[in-house]
Amino acid sequence: MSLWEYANPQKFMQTSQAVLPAIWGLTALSMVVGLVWGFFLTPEAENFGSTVKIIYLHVPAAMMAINAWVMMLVASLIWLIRRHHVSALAARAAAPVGLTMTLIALATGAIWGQPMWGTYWAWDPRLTSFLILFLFYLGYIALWEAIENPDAAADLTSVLCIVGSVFAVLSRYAVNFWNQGLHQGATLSLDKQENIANVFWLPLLVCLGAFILLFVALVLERTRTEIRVRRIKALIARERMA
Amino acid sequence: MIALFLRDLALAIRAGGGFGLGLAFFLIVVVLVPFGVGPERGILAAIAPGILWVGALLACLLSLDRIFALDFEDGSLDLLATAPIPLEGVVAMKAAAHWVTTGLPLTLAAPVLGLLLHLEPAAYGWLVLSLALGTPALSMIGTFGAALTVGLRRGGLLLSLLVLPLYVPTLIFGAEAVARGAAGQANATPLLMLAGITLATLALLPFAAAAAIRINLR
Amino acid sequence: MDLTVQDLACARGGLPVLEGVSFTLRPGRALMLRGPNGIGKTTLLRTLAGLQPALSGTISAPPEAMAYAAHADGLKPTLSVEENLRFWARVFGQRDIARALDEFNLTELAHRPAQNLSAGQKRRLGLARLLVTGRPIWVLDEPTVSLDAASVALFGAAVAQHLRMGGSALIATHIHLGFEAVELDLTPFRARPRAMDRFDEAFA
Amino acid sequence: MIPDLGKYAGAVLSSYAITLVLLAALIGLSLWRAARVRRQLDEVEARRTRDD
Repeated sequence: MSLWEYANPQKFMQTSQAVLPAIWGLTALSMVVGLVWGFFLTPEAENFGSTVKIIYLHVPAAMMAINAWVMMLVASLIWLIRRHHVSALAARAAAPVGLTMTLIALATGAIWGQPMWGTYWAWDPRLTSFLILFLFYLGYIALWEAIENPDAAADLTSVLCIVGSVFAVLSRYAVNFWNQGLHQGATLSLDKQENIANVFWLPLLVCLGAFILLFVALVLERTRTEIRVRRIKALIARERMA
Repeated sequence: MIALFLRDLALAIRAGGGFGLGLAFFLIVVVLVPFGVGPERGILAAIAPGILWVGALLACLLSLDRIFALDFEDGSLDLLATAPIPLEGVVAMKAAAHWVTTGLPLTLAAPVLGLLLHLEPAAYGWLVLSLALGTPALSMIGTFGAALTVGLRRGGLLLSLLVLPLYVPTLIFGAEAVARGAAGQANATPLLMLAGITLATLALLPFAAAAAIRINLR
Repeated sequence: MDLTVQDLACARGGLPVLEGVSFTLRPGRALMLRGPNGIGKTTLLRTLAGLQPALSGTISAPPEAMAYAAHADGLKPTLSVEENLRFWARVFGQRDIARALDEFNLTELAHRPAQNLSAGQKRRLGLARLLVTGRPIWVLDEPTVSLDAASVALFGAAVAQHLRMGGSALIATHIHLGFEAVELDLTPFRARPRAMDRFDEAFA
Repeated sequence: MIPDLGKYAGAVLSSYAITLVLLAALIGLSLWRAARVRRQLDEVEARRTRDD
């Protein structure tokens, strides 16, 4: 039994239907636990005051904003190489989720920036990079919407996703070069977890898990919808042919 | 392939749109800016590198949708796709013709417009150099965007939305090179990055653009 | 120089329109495609020309042997007749355009910009392009649209001359062009909706 | 019940509000469209089996 069997739409529909309730349940549970723990049960941080509580939204959203694009890139490559329709539709399904995550990261970042940096918006490299990522998501979604032939749309958006990924990385480097930022570096980054106390780290970990689960649940749900849309199109076309 | 390049040049010259429109647009953008920010010499000099680069970029954007649209409508693109020259070469020649008709005149006109914005004397050379290095990348990236949207009815606006984020690195390094040059700082890094972006896009994007055209023609 | 098509199926906008098309086109012969509008003549010709992939089946032809001409002539209005023709000649690696101008009675119009030509004259210029490609197998989609009777005769003579010189032609048209040709009616090859019991066939 | 957020209460509360609203909108839209498309597909499938 190969992993590619799940690329069969029928197999995908069966499997996703079986696992989706469990994933939604886990998502709800971990989201409630993580956010309640983070919001009600953590102390204030020395430098941040109570604003440290924003971290439980800001960091997971920012992480998923990038991961969603990476997932779209992988799905696009799979579509171009192996021509599995489910893969292309999953990439399409993930884009609005990534867009929303980017928006959340930007909004919470701006709100957090006001008390910390004294301004809602700073042309800080990371904020700027997310703004550019936001534009990439908009363009990707707009291209999907604009093309009628579904296979051509899948092909062209995949090409855009791959080229866009290269330019997104390039933009990140360019923006860094352009303005050294205000952003917290090591204190909040994942690989330097010793710098952040366990009281903050554990609920953050739960929230990260919750956002990953939410992403998986949403992408599965939306991919199912996209598959159904394609089947409706195919069935209507057959009606016309008959 | 050279025939194609020459034909595109001839078409641009005879239609009159190619050279004139982009340049006029560039001029208008640069003239409008002082009306917006005020005539103070210091402010204008400070923002001049950025305005000149953004203006050149927008002027470049203006003519992108015509790169393939006319050839698509009159069937030339179908015929070129069945011709013995590779589609990657067609794309590269189209980008080259676009650069000669927009990027090159913009580069040459930029110092004159720099005068209007009180650009620092030290920066004129860097302005021309950075535009000469960077505008080929703008044309090539734009050609890729035009290839993605070639068959679409309302492709113009979408084309801008797709291409502008891709222009970010070129714009940053280009404007930064001029600004550092104006301030008398070392600007070798942004210039090298700019040249690197241009070379990489010229080497790789023709393949992506040709793939996009094949998908759009089928 | 044979063009052989075996069990070809092709699609328009992702939907199968034709299936099981087979024929062989030998040098010196012409094949007329017939069939009602929408049957997929244009789709078949575009598939043969390599502009879109076939769903299944094989097309075997010598490399770079086909010259394709569709409804649109690929002419630039601001270029003269001669410049338009010379451009396509150079793209296909040829030099001589005098014969093409002569055979389609365009010599007198050589210096006129294409935008000042009548519809029929434009069409003749578009077809003259076939001669300067130097390719043996002509794939033509409704070549006689907007041609008057005299121009149709002119075109028929040009195709007949091409066939005599060992070329071949595959033409989708409704009218008789005045030379001997085999006809192929595409109606029996209309794609039938495929069985679609399993979900993964939803994308066909 | 709500912890004392001090002078940053506005920032923290509005962050949570915006995030929850955006997430709810995303989830709501996804589920609504899923239900609508599922209904449409059922309709088309029913039409097909009736015709066969």
